[in-house]
Amino acid sequence: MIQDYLILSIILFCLGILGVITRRNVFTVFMSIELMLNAANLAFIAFSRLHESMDGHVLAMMIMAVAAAEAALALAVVILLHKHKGKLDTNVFSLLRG
Amino acid sequence: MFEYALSVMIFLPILAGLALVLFPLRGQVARTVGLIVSIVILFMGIEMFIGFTGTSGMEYVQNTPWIESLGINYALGVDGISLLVLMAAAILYPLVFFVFDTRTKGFYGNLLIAQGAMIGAICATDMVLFYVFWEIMLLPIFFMIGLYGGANRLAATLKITIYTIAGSLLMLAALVYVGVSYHQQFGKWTFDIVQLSALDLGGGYAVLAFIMFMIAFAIKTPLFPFHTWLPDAYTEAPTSATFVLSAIMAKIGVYGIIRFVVPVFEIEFARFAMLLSLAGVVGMIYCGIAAISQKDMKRLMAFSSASHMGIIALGVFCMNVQALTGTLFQIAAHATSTGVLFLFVGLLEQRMKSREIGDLGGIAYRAPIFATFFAIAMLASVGLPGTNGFIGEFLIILGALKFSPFIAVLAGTTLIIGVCYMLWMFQRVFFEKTNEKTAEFQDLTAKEMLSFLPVILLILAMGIFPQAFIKKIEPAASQQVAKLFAMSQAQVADTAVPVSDQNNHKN
Amino acid sequence: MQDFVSLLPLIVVGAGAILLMLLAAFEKLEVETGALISMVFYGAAFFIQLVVGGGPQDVIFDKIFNGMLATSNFSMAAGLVIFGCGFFTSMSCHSYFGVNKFCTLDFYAIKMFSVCGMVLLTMAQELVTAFIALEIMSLGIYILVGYDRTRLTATEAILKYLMLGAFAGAFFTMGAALIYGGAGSTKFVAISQFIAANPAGQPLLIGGAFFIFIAIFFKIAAFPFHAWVVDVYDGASAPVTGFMATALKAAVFALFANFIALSSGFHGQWIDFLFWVAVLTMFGGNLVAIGQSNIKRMLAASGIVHSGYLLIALVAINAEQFTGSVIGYYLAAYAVGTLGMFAAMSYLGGSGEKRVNFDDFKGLAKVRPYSAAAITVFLLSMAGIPPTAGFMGKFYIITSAISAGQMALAVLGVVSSILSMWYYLRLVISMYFHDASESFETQGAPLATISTFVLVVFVFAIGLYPIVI
Amino acid sequence: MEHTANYIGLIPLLPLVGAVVIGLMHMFTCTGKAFSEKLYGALACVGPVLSFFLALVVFFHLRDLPVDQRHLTHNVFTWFAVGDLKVDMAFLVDPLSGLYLLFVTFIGSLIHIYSIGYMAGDENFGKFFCYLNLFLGSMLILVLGSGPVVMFVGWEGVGLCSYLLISFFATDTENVLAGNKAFIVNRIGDLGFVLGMSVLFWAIGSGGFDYLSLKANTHLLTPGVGIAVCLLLFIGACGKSAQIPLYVWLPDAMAGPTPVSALIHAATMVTAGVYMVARFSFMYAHFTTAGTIVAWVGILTALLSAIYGMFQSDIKKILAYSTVSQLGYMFAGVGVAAYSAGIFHVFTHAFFKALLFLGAGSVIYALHHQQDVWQMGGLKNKMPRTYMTMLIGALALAGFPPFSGFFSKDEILFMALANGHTGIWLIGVLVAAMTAYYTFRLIFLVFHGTPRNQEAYDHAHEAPAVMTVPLIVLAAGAALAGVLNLPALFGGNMVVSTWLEPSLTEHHPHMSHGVEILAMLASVVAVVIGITIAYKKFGQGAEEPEFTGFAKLGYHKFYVDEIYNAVFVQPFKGIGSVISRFLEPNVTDSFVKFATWIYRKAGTSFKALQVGYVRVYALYMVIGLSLMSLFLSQSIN
Repeated sequence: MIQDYLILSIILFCLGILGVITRRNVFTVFMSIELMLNAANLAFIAFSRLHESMDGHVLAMMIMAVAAAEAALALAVVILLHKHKGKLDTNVFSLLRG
Repeated sequence: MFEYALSVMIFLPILAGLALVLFPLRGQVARTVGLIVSIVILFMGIEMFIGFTGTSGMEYVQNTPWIESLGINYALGVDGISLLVLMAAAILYPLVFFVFDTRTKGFYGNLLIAQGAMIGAICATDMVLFYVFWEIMLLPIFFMIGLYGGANRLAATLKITIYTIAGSLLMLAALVYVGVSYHQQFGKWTFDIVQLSALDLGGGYAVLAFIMFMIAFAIKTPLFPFHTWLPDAYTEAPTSATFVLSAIMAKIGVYGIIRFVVPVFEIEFARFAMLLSLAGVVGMIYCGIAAISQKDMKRLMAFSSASHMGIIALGVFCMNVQALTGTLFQIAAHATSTGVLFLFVGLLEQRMKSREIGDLGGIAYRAPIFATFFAIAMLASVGLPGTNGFIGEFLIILGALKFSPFIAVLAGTTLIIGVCYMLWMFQRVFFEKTNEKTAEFQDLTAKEMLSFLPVILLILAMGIFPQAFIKKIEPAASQQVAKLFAMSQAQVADTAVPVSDQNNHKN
Repeated sequence: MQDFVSLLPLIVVGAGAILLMLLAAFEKLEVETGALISMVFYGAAFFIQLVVGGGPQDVIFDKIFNGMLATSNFSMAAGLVIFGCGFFTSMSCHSYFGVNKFCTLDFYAIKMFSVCGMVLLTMAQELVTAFIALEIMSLGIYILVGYDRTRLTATEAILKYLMLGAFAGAFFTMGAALIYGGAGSTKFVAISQFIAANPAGQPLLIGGAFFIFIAIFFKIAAFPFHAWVVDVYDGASAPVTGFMATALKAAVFALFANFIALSSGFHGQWIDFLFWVAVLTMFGGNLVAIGQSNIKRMLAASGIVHSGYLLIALVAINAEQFTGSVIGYYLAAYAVGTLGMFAAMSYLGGSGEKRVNFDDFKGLAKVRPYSAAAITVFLLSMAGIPPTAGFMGKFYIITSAISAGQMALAVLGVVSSILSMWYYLRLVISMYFHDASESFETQGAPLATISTFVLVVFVFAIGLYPIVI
Repeated sequence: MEHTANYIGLIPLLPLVGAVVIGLMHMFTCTGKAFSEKLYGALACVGPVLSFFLALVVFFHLRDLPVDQRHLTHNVFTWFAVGDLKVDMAFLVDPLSGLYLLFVTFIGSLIHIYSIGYMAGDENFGKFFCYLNLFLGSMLILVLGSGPVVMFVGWEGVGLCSYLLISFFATDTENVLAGNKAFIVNRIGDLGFVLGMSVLFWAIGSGGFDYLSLKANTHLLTPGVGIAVCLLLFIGACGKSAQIPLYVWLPDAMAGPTPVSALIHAATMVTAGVYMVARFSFMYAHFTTAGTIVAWVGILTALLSAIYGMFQSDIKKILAYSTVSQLGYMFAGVGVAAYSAGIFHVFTHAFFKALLFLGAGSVIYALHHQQDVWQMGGLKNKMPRTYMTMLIGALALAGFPPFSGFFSKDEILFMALANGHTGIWLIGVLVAAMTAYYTFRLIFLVFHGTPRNQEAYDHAHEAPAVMTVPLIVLAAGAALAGVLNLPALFGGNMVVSTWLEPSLTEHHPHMSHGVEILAMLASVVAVVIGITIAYKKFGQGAEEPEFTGFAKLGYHKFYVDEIYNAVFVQPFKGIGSVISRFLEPNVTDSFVKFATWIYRKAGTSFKALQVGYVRVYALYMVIGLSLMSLFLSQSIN
């Protein structure tokens, strides 16, 4: 029973990873990261159900909050990038190398 | 009054040197300061030598805790083993300031720092303290070669620095290992060599630690085949730096072996002795032969110095009192002769603007005093009886024969090889016809003569009345040899036990 | 009450941050004064920390917020290091922004917030708390990295850092979730009890711990999670880089140590794993560093190597009675050296950081001998040459490693520090053994210079009188 | 008379002090205005003469002692003492060293006096006498040393002096090369000496490392060790006394001023080896195998160098080879345990060889440094005194009775025969013939016949008194010294042998006088044959012949020098240049270079990994992550 939830969250997580390493659009990447975080949240919820304690829920809430903050910053960065180059392709931003 | 003498001898030069480096002074002022300091040290050294009783224990001891948690102390002391090395470091220094006056304050500062650090390394009886000074020693050399060196000094600097630091970092790991195994065997932390010598490490990681120690010292000495930094460094370095390197610093490598490796690693030492002595002898022959075909006088001297270091190191590995005493004596003897020779080469270069043997000739007629002094130093370095070079070499060869006739025969060839390159060089530089370059060669000025004279006399005195020196160092040497034998005999029987101990410790 | 006391430094800094934000409303207030104000607060926090942590006992307050935070001597020490870093960074910022004018008061406020996060991180005894602290810290740092909005490289740096940081953060959360699933709690105490109860490696626990390690490895730029660090350090402005390199590393390692020291069984499980990570990190870092021609990048890479040394210390810690003294000392030693380097860089760098390459510093010793000497001292300290702090740090680490029977690791560490001599010496050589091509004129306030020389003193002071925590 | 022993220390000290004084004077003045030669000469002669008289005092004191306690030791100070090894700077005078002492100081003084004349006008007058004094001092240390180590001091000292004196005219490279050659070859011998000493010490040295204690402990030696010691020491002797294979330096050593050749390279220094073997007679007598080897090496050297001598054209070279050959005799003597005979030959040889050299010197002096015998001739009218003295010397050298050489040489040959070394005896007789031949070849070519170089002949003149007086003194010695050791056959009682008895370990075999007479006749006949052949060929003057075949080989000394050069010297230098040009930069250093190269390459490749694409960095993370998880799945369960 718990396994299904876990499997789902793992799948989501892996999708997130895939997204991060394959996609070049900044937005998509950040969304993939959100996906990973939510996978984690899912796992938390499921486990808290398993342990019959409310801690999991609380933790999930916390993580969401943090994720939101991160997202806000991410958006700011996105705007900044767009102001600089006018496109959101991560490959464009590779001055720092070597 | 004299109990803090060692600390003074260490920190007076270092502080003075730092002052010279940091504060804006004129070169001449700096030189005067350096001169005064080095003379003070000289007299303290002589005083110390006279006061030294030589009853095979540490004297002028000084011991204050530094880092209690690891039992590291600020521990200084002199015994028969370190006495002559200390003398070499303390006595020869004023020469440099007397003879050369063309350098900047930074140079003199570095010289002084080097002296302080070397004296520190020699007197330290705590392994960590020794290591600290050992590393500090390198920095002034690094700057002296890099800043004031010859044409392609950068390569030389990098080479010597990386080499030496590589060695010393390995040593760091090794000495920590020693401390830890003492902690595991006796349940308390200490890096004091006197207590550490209670250890008898062998097998397992001890081999590794031993090898790391030996690499460090082999690089500094240098032992074949770790000598490759030497010719470049000695040749590129300004004369005074070469003097410091060859006359004193190299000796500290050998000294380190005697002081820190032998007492702790009796078993491994006994096991590797043959290999090590081969390294020494082969190095002696190799560098000696290499010296024969050098065109550059300084480079020739560099190789000859390396060659002699091989024989000096050999004395340690033969593990008998004659050889060990020979080494300890030869350390000082070689310091005087080689040091003076390098300074003379420096003088030649200063006067002739060239070190090429081919450019010189017939100087003996222009400068009889210079030639005589040079000849005496040279004969000392080829080990002619009556000079101090003979006593050491003879004792070492004698001891080597006890250790292994084969080694002894190889070692004996030093008598021949040394003469070959030295005579050849002497012929080309001092004999034969003068050329327009050497025609107006200036003989030693009165000042120079007076500053060299003491050392020349010392060379002869040490050759004619060596007993005065030997009777101070011999007890310590015999004691160490006795201990070495006791240990290695006892251990060789049951080497298996410590090995298994080691393995237990590490899990 | 004790909660309050132990959090007092944190509160002080936080208050200072808020105060600055409010002050930011006044236009007439100079940015420089912001620096000074923040310095005051850091100093205050530092001393409070010192007073509070002065106690002899090992764990001072272990039950703050019913076990979510705990302060031990180790965390105190880490806190001290962090405050110190904040202080000196402010000093160098003061001069740096005198030349590069893109700073506002908020900069210092944000910096102080991230310091809060760091200090919280050192005390965290619970995974999600740790995560939050981590994020507070990171968000602040992200902003500081990208603070110069006009510079593309800065923007790129923040992009990379943010993206990968969030990526790693996701791993952290996942790890926390798995551990929660396994142990039924995210408190370290509970986890250790659980492990003690059933020592057989529980797959959820292992997986979770592994994920958390991933995140931490990212933050400390362990190999192969190091790739970002070089670029980000390069993109960020010099003082910020120094701040990241020191304070952030201290905080994260504090967390790492607290976490790995849960219980000896747990630590024992991961020794081999950490062994290899440490080795890879040291050598990978060296190989990255050797190729660099930009000093900031080189220092970033050398930071990787130092993380490797710290990992050695982690391998060698004794989880039964964990004091973290070695790690604490090494963090302090490393921090002093690195801060000094970046302080020097931030006043020598000039406007727009025009001097960042090895060649830009050629002949510095001829023109500014004292600065060159200071830089040399810092480099030697990083290289671990006595009698500097770096040497004692290295000495402690080797000692601990060998006492823990990790001879091989100690030797490898030594070898890697031999390799690292290379690029440290390279800078010394280009400073001393070449002739000056320019006059290294610097304008702006002298605070950075002062801090540089103060730090030089510290390097020797800590080296010669190692305060073993 | 006990305090007499305390003079012993002075004997070597005086010349050394003289050397130092003169040396300093010369060193400080030679570039400016030098002191007068008279002053130098006076100073130079003080030391030797004084020590000669001291030697006399000591000698007679020694003679007054009862036979069994004829040894005086004077321990000046402890030189060095390490563990069991205790070396005293102590001097020992016993019959052997006493005798040596006498004639070293005596001949030494003579040479000093002679040199005043010979070196007149040389700008390095002072330096020369400094070296000469130094040499005498070292030689005396060598002789008086109470143990091998002290002997080694003198041993090396004389080596140094011969180097300095050979390369005295240092402006031309030839001389310096000759000097180097001498020093290096001597060093090769010294290596043997040092090793021999070391072996000896570890074997029996712990009971005291001076001759007397060693003699007492000889019985403790195992044969192997003993023979090893003997041979190693003999290598040293070969170096110093120019025996096969180390004889090559001596002929070149004639590059030095003639008095040097006379004093050092004929009379005293080169006999040091013989003296050393005699000193260690207690060992060579104990281990007869070693003795035999010594004897054979000696006699073969005698033969070889005699062959060389027959074809040389440089007057000094001829004498040089005759020296080598005579040294061969001496070694043959000490080898066959005829130590006293060997020493006696040293003694007589010192006289007649010094005489011959000095005579040659005055001839060369007269002909303005012309040394080629083929440029001389008929000089006996021009310089009669030189002629007469040299004739005596030649007869002595040839071993013509009743001149001194005859007795000593014959004693050696007889002992060889008596101790059953018939082969050595035969060769010895043969060599005697050859010696007679080349000696008189020299005499005839130089003094008889017609002048070959007329204008040189015209300028020739008798040498000044200061040079001829020593000649006459020496001639007297050469003629009469034989009487000192008159064999019982002629009613003599072998003064020297009996005198030397206490300090040598030898036994006199008893053979019928018949055999002795026969042997004697044989050698006399050989000598006569030699002389007649020489007269036939050169008596009435002959022109320089074209050497062919064997003669050519002989003239070129069988190309031994060239062979040595090709086999030892050149390869040595070759290796040297190989090391410094190739090995050092490319091989020994290569490992380090290679390592650094690898390091840098790896660095650049890692640099390339920093592509700057954030996705790729994430990819690295994921790769690392998956590898780590693999590792974990391996390590845990």
